[in-house]
Amino acid sequence: MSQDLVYLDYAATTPIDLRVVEAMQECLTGDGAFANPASIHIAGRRAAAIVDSAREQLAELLDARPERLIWTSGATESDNLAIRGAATARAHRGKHLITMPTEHKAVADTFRALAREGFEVTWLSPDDNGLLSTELLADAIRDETQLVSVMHVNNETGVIQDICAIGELCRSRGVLFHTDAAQSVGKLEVDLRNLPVDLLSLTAHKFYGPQGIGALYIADRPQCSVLPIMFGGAQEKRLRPGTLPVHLIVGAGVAASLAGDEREVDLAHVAALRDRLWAGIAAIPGLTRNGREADCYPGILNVSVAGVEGESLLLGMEPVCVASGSACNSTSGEPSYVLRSLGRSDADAQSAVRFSFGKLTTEDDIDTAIERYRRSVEHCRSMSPVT
Amino acid sequence: MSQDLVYLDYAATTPIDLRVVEAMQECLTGDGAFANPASIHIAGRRAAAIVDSAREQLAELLDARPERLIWTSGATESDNLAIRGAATARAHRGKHLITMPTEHKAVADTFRALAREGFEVTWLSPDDNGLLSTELLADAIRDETQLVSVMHVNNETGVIQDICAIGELCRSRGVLFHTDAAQSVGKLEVDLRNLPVDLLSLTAHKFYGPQGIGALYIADRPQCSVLPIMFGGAQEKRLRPGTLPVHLIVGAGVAASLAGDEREVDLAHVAALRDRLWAGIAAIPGLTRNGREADCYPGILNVSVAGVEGESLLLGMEPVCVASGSACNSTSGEPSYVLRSLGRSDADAQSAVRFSFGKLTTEDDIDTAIERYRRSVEHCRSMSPVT
Amino acid sequence: MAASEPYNEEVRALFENPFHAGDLQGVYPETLTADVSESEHGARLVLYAGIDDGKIAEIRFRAFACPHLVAAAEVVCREAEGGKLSELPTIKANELMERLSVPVGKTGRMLLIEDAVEKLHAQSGCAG
Amino acid sequence: MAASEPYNEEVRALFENPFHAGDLQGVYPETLTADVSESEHGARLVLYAGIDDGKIAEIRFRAFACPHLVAAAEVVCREAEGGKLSELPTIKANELMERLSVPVGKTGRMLLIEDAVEKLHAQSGCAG
Ligand SMILES: Cc1ncc(COP(=O)(O)O)c(C=O)c1O
Ligand SMILES: Cc1ncc(COP(=O)(O)O)c(C=O)c1O
Repeated sequence: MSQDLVYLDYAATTPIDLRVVEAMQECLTGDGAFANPASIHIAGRRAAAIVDSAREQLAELLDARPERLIWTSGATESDNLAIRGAATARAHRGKHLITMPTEHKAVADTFRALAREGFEVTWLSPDDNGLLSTELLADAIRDETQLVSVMHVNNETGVIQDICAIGELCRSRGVLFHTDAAQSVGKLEVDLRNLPVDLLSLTAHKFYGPQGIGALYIADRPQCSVLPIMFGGAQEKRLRPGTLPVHLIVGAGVAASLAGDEREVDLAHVAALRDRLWAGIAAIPGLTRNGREADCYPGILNVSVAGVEGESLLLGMEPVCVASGSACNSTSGEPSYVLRSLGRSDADAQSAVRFSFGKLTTEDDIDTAIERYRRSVEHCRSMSPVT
Repeated sequence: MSQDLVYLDYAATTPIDLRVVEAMQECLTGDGAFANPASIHIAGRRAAAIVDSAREQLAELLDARPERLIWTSGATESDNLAIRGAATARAHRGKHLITMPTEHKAVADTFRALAREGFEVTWLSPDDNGLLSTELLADAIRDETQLVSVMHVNNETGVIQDICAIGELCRSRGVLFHTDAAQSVGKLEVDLRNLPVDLLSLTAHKFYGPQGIGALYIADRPQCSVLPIMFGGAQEKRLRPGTLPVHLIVGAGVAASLAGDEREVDLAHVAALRDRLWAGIAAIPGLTRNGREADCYPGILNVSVAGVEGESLLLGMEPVCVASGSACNSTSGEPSYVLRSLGRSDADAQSAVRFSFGKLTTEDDIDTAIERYRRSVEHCRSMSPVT
Repeated sequence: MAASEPYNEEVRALFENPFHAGDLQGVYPETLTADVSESEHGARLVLYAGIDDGKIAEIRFRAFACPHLVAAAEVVCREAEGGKLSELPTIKANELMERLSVPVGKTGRMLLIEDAVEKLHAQSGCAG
Repeated sequence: MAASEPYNEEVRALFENPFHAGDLQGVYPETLTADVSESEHGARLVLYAGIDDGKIAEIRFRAFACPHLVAAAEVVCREAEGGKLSELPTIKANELMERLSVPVGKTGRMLLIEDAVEKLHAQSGCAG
């Protein structure tokens, strides 16, 4: 894609697939396709038909029924709607909620807000490998517990939670289960016909679709009631008001359909790149891998290195674009909670680099990254008083 | 734009300007421009620079400072954030709020939700011309009043409220003033250096920008505190979390900049079309104009016709695409409150047709619309028992 | 969201060519009128029947109604004309709704068809 | 949101070529070391000065620090080398921050520069 950059920050946002751009372009300039899908005239109905077929494409990727999908502006909104919406809808039954401190901020901060409003939130820490123990969860669930939220793939480390086992446990205890699948949809298999998931958040820009469009899946079970968090119209089953952004929905639909077709090939591609990257840097003294290979989505490789300052490390790697921890935390400078929960010291956590890549990444990109990473570690170490 | 359609529903959503599409396209496929603007690497900084300059373009259109603009997913979200955010931030001072029943659902439904949560809402009816009397407003403001929300241009009739006078009154009484300017920004002058507005909502797809992106302006006054309605990250001054959709923001910026350059010409163009349309249909017996010409934005012409059923009228007008009342109400079938407040009977209100047009509309489009409208009225009347 | 296509082909054709809309053209021994309406949406349907020897020699309708109800009225007229007045009540709103793909939300309005036919019938003196 | 360009040209140049990073190369009558650190971000800065006749004959630094602090340390070394130890304290963190366009959020960290210089100074016996 680029002449001067090596973009290895796919977990923050992926480049958009050119086939997706083409479909969006057609929609933007097409005859009436741009209209408001809520309008009853011909143009509106054309737009509505386009939205319906995009919803079907996404539903097919997830093996869900199209009418169970609500379009939102992204996973952040989906997380807020799912968690606040379900918590408030079930508040009369009980106000106890369960999540993990290693969740994305869109989940964790929503729970923090609910905690300030009188909900009780239990934060379950992961084990040393970043995984949630189902025994721990089973013990934490009480009669008043209404909702459990555990993400599918962690955005910093790629660690994959066993959402099937977690969902089964929740279902057996009559508790709703939400999962933030922003990092897994379109990359790993997410089959909602078989997964006991009640609410699932996703966002298109993590799988080569456009930014600004996501969805919330709501299972067709009477328990799954959700109250809206925004008001103003009958769109999206009265749960999410606002003019539907047709071209974004088209883009999300095409991205979903491509992901369905190409997921297996992409997965093999990123696994090979990940192995090449690891082979190229593993020998660096003091290097630690954050997240066991067997537990992780292979498109993410997170490593820490002793005695090196993180911000300088990143500058030294330019023009290779990687994240230090979560992209969302990048400007805060706080060491990552996710990494500390894996047992890393603050110093190690702050030196963490998240390499994440995808279908446009080449072996050359990886080789450049290896070379730059090694050089930058060396440069930082040559200046370091910590030897 | 179209071969087979005559699109006269610009108030629901405008076609996107091809120059906007081009800029978005460049951003989507450009080198690193697609990145997450919150990322600190080169690609992220490029994206952030693009976002900054789009913010400046929008700020210039409004004569506001760029840092006072918060990107959102559209006017619906801006309305929700402004109203709920300001009401909750100021709830400790008082819980009385004022708005009008003729507001867009995104405003009215947000107030209804707040009313259910313990806020007291006063609904001020407009006068026979759809305008809010400032005396009425002055009488309604009490010591506990915290927020007044009155839209700039009404989406059904085009009636323009005197937001300058309303804002001055609010300011003199220490009350925040929010205006939903979704229908005016980019079309009429909205000069925030001179307008006493505290909070202003807008959405790009009403002025030839993309759907799915809007903004909230928050005046730089200590009174203007707003609490977030969604949680999950430091984006947009911690008021609006989520990855910023770069290509949409680029589109909104370019649309704003074009609107600034072309607004006067566009306004003259739509005024001429409106006059042509009115001249072509005014003689139809039983026709009423909803909203006085002098009070209205000229890109909207709303008319009712006695003895004709609205849905049949619209079908008979195909392939001319117009709205019956607000596009947002189109599927509900309820007669429009806005029109009833102008003194129309339910029967007249349900026969209302909103013609709305813009820079791509041609005289031919208008002539087709005149011909179709006349024909459809005749067809419906030929069947009608009400003679 | 709007259904992608609110009117099926038949509704469109009937709405565009409501041959039976308007007033009776002939003069008949007996003329019946059924005028029914529904307050919620202000819909109104009037059937005019020219009866000759127990047969519906001519039938016309007028409607202040949505396209579905207009189409349904036209169907009823086409099927009724020339037939016996006594056979009219077999026309059921739900059958028409299925045939014309009328959204369920319009059920109340569509019952006007049954009401009007029933009224014609009652007036003819052959009800019961 | 990230500032569009977090490092100015000078910071980049200094960071890429920190000629004064590392250990002292020469042997001097007097060698001073100032080792300062900051707990919040774990930043640490060490200055090594070879003193000869009240002059800083050679100065080197080591840093576990962000690029701004590294650049600042390099600036200090470049300016200090060859000068009098007694003149060192005129170097102020806020002046460096302006010159290197350091974000205000890093003020705490940047004060390490002043601390280190002060420590060198104090050790030389000429403080006060
Ligand atoms: C796990 C996870 N959840 C939620 C989000 C938020 O997605 P968005 O920014 O599209 O709202 C992200 C990415 O930023 C993510 O990685
Ligand atoms: C006056 C007014 N406010 C708010 C909105 C909502 O805008 P959006 O659908 O972009 O959120 C609209 C248009 O739908 C509008 O006309």
